[in-house]
Amino acid sequence: MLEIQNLTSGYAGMPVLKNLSLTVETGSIVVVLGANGAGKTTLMNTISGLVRPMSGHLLMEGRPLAGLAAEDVVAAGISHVPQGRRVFPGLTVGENLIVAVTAATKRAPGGFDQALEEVYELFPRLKERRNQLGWSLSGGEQQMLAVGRAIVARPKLILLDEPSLGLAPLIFQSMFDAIAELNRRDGTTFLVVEQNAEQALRIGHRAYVMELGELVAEGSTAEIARDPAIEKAYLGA
Amino acid sequence: MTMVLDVSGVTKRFGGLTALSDVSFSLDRGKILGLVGPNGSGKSTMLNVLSGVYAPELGSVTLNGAAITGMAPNQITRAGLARTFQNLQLFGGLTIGQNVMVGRNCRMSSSLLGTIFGFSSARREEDEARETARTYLDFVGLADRFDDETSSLSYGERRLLEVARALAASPEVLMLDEPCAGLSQGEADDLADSIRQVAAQGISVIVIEHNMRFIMQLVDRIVALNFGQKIAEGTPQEIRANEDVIAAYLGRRHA
Amino acid sequence: MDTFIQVLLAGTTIGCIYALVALGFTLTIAAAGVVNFAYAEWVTYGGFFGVMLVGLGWPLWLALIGAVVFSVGVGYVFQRVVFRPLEGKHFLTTVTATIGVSVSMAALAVLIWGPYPLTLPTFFGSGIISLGGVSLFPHNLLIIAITAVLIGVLHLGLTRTTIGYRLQATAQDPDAARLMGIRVRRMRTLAYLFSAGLAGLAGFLVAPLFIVTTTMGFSLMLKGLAATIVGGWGSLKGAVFGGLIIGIIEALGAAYISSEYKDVIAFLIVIVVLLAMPRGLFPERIAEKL
Amino acid sequence: MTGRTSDTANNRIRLAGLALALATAALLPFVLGSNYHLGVAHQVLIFIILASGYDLLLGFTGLLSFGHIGLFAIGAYTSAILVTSTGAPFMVGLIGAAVLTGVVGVVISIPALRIKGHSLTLLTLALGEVIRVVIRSMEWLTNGSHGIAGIPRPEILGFSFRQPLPLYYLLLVIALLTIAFAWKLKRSRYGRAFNAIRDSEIAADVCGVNISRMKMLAFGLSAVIAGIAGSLYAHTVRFISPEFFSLGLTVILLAMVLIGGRGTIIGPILGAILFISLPEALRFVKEYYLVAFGITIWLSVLLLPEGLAGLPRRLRRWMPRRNAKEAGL
Amino acid sequence: EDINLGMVIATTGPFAGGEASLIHGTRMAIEEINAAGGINGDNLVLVIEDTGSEQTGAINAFNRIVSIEPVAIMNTTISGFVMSQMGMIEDEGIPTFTGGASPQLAADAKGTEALFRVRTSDILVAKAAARFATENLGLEKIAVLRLNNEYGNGWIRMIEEQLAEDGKTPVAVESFESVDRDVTAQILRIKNAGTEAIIVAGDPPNHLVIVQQIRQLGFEGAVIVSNSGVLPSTLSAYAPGAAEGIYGTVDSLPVADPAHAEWVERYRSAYDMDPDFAAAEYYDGVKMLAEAIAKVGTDRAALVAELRGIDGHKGVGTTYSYANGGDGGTSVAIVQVENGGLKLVTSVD
Ligand SMILES: Nc1ncnc2c1ncn2[C@@H]1O[C@H](COP(=O)(O)OP(=O)(O)OP(=O)(O)O)[C@@H](O)[C@H]1O
Ligand SMILES: Nc1ncnc2c1ncn2[C@@H]1O[C@H](COP(=O)(O)OP(=O)(O)OP(=O)(O)O)[C@@H](O)[C@H]1O
Ligand SMILES: [Mg+2]
Ligand SMILES: [Mg+2]
Repeated sequence: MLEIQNLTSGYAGMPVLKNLSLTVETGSIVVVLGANGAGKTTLMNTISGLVRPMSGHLLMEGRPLAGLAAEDVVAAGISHVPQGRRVFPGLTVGENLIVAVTAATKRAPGGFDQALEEVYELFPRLKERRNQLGWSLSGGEQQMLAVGRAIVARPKLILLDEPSLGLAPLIFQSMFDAIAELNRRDGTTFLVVEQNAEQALRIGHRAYVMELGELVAEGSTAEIARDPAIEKAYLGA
Repeated sequence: MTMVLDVSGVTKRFGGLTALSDVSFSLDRGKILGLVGPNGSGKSTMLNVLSGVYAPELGSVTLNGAAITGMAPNQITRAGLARTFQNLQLFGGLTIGQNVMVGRNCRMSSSLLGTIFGFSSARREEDEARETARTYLDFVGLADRFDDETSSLSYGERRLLEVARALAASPEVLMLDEPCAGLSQGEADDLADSIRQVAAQGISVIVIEHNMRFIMQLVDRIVALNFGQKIAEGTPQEIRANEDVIAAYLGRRHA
Repeated sequence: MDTFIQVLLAGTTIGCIYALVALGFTLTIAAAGVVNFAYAEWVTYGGFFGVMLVGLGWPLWLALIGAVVFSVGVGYVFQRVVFRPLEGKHFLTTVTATIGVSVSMAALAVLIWGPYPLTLPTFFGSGIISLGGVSLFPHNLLIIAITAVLIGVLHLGLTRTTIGYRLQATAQDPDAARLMGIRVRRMRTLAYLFSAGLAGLAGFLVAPLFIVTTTMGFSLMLKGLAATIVGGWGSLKGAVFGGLIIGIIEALGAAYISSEYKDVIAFLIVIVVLLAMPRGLFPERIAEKL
Repeated sequence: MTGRTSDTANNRIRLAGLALALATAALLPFVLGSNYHLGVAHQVLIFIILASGYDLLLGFTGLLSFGHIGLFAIGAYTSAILVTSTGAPFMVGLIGAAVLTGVVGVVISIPALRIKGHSLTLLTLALGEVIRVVIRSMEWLTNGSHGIAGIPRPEILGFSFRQPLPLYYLLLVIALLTIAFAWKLKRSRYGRAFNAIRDSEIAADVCGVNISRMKMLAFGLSAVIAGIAGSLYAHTVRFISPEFFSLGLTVILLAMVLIGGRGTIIGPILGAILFISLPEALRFVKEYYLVAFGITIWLSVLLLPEGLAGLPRRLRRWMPRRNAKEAGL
Repeated sequence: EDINLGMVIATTGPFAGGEASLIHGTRMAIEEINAAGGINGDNLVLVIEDTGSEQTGAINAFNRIVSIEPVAIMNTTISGFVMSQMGMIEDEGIPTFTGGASPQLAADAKGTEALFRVRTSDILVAKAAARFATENLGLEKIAVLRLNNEYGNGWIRMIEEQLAEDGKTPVAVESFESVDRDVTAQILRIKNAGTEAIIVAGDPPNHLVIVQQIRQLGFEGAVIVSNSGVLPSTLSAYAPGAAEGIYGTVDSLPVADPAHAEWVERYRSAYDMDPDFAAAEYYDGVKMLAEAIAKVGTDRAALVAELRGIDGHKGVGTTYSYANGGDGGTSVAIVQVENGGLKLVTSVD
């Protein structure tokens, strides 16, 4: 689905990602691991068009993404849940979800109503807080809303940047279960950046490990989880 | 064992929503208390009540036996309670060192005239504040960034700067809201060590965190909230085994 | 009683003008956080465009359309050279730039249209309708009607569609808005152009009452600013009510208390309103979550 | 260690710059001897004082006030009335102006503690206009819209500053004192507290900064300075009337500080110099000078969004990149 | 050798329109003088500086002009600006002509010896307006609607003084701000007071608005507007017919004086527009100055002394007196708008 070849990207002329290549197969869940500052967020932002690549190719279903504005990337079927949640503070939970509606949502069976139901089922807390303004939500509630907005959009590919941040353990588990479920049922593809490697590797199919803007390891999640170096660095002793 | 902080019967409502209802607990000198609970259970709200940002509808908070409910945040800080924020609140226009020195402000007393005309007492106090700031920046590992802009810090470093700023107020109680968010497990372990050192100096700590590994290894006691109510209190072992906490918060896997 | 109705009518007319101005002024705030001090000149130029086109022999209605179109053009130029380069900067930075441009525009207006006060005819000549002891001025009624229609259209547009939410989302977090697929730049351009069009319309409509001078826009913009804040920063509904309230208070104050102190009265009422409702009638709903 | 040495190098550059600026200011009258140039310089100095004080609110504390010209007016009228109708010496007028505006500033700050953000701007705008209209209406005291004429030039301990040259030095000294005050303040715990309030009021509060007291102090201090500037204005121009202290002047004052760079010491100075002297310097383009002036403002904002004070930082940011590029090649 | 004549006037900003004709009047005089061989062979050269319609601009422009050492200065008509230059005029002792009509500018009020008014003081004009209403029109109930500034306040003071002579007071006194564009409330208050004549004092845009609203609100009595309400540029901007029948004050009207009428013809052919009377008065100012220079040379003190001696000098604009506390122009005329033009009703000298 997503094909990244020799991507170099960064800020103000200084590259963060160096010549990075990565593939996301249709219908798979791909996990990206890496230390703080490795460039994971930069990778996600480059895919979604918030950061302009300096060189290299980004192909979504064979069509180039590089140079597209963020809003056009969304139209191509990619939803990005950014690090730091970024819910709209002055809109209610419901309005935040309405704003995230895309053409794909409307076309899908059941349309927006169905999609909304799904989000509320996954995060009942959001349903309770339906009419509450974004800013006043607790940190975890905001995180749920951010993920909910991506689900409502019904994209082909969802980019999740540290979705577990600030989530309580139970919610966190049910979210990962839901990701697996969405993937199985609708065939939605996921690219997930996560500090909590253990959980991510549990649901993922493939994993990449980044260090200082470059890939240092890749393989099936099972292989990666077994790799002693990885285990030491990301899973904790 | 002396009790430093006593929270009794605190209730806080937002419109029709009761974010905290009748919550009580206490904290002893030099102890570390964990505050856990599902998202939206009222943990941050509790911190906001303790630090004076929100006034509770009911209940009282005493610090060393003196009531602090209804006091302005700056008075509470002067009384000995300092905190960090879940959503970072740094002073972006100040350097890293100055951020920490603002934290020291509540322990400074020189007059306006004294600082403008450079009275020796005022200068001494300013030097002392700078030294204190350096000490605490050193403590969180940011000493060499004293004159840098805050914007040059990574997310994790910013959290540490907030800790240094809170410590500069020489608090009796330090309150941390999700200090590990965005940190890797290794960094979280380092932070836990630092917090233990703080506690060893006799400062009591309240910490909110969803990182169970961090919490369980660090704290002396845990208070668990759900829907604004206290559902359990005890040692980490007791909490880990508590059925209510498992059902509401931890899930089976963590138990 | 006649006097009261007559004064109320005059206050409502002026209030509608303030509301119209405040609406355009607020639109850029609501959509992009842009406080546009050159709005004064946008309004002034609307009047001047009208005078110029009528001077060229265009019929009045065509001149009205022309003035609005020209104003939209001015808005487009602004979007390219003033607003876009400063996207994402602090709102005071844009304020400074617009102050600069407005100084230039005001000076340029004198060079183009000369220093003398100019006027436009109304659609209805100088005829009046007498209703009992009250005189109705057709042009004033037109202003009230147009304001009402515009407010209605905007209200429907913003509440019956999701555009209103998208506009708010754009203003609150442009990057996140783009991640939702919202065409941020298009939204903003739309807001700028609409705002400029409103300015041109206001400038044209008030020209027969206000006399087109290079300073005519400044006081109107200040009233728009006041209306925006009294109504609630960035709230379109607030801008309308704020404008109406200020206009009516001024008129009633002048009629029943003192014309010398009418501005003080209006300002004192503003102060009282702010003390009672520090964030305006329709407050911006955002605060900080800690 | 290298950091230390480059710091001292920086300080040395800064000291040299300061010395140069002082020398220029002291010798300026001998370069531009005419009364016209001195007259412009008088205005520049008065506005440096006013803008520096305004920046304590706007730049230091993040409070956008539109009523500052009202305080300036109160200062001017207090001094003018004291001196012309009671025959008090200039110093009494000056101090009276400072004290009264200080008190008014603190009183204004009381509602300002409750009201934040844009509403504060409107509140202060309303207060400023009320001040102006009240001055205009109190004919028995202020001579109403006719203004007060015949205000004498300053005289201190028998020494007259009637001539433009001595007056220049008097204004220069007071401007330097104001700047030194702002500079000291910025580096003190008070300055830090002001900045903290600007950046995050709630965090400042939680850090132990007494928000109410600090806001009152900021309003009071900037009002005192406005009062001093007002007094100096009255005694320099020798005529004041309510019309001068209009909202347009407020906008100019705001633009001055913003163009210069808010929250910096040098910003208001550069802003005042630019705003007063540039239109004069542009007189050669005749009736186009205002057009040119506005375009200059716009361009400078485009190039230096943080204000003229941001120029050195901009240059520094451009330099290493160019170096890096050269090194890369 | 050339003699510099300075001029401090608004060429930009809101006052530029009102002051443009003064430059023409001044220029006309200079051209005539130079064409006739100059003053003792020296040509007059006009140097203009712009006030930008602002007080600080007026101060700077004045200082700038002073630095070229002009023989005299033709100054702005905005009284407030002149007041703010007063200290400098006094310091320099430079002969300065102004069209400012404010009573404050009189040498025996707050003005200075070196300042010469080339117009009729508002003391005379405003009183003439009031007297016209009471004596000529025989009306009892006079109301005043005035701009809330130095100008408007000067008018109300003088009108009250004049009415007091007959033991009267205005039945209503209302004010407006210069940016106000709706005076319904004020007019209704005036109307409800049973007013028979309204005297309006304001700037040109104010008159355009007020005259129209007075009629729309059905006030049937007499309307007397201050000078700026009947300037040629204002007259042409009234809505068709709106100003018909209103009275206005002018210092002088050409039809009353053949010399003035002849001058107007020359002005028209030179600038292709109608002059207002103040242009003629600035013309007179330059002429009086030239005569004085021819007599006593360019020494400032001598010039001031010479000009202060003028008594009953008849110019094209009006008759001037500076001797014995004389305060410039002495004539006032009341005119009426008829078919869009002005008709002399009465004149006071
Ligand atoms: N806006 C920016 N401008 C300049 N440099 C940036 C910017 N954002 C990030 N960087 C730098 O790019 C590098 C990679 O940052 P990135 O945010 O991609 O890391 P990450 O892997 O997502 O880390 P984390 O786990 O902390 O989220 C870091 O060195 C960071 O300092
Ligand atoms: N200012 C506010 N206005 C309205 N509701 C609020 C406000 N602050 C918090 N709430 C609500 O109160 C509840 C408690 O919020 P709080 O932030 O204390 O949760 P929390 O326990 O810290 O959660 P998390 O772990 O997600 O940070 C939440 O449901 C939140 O939506
Ligand atoms: Mg990241
Ligand atoms: Mg929380």
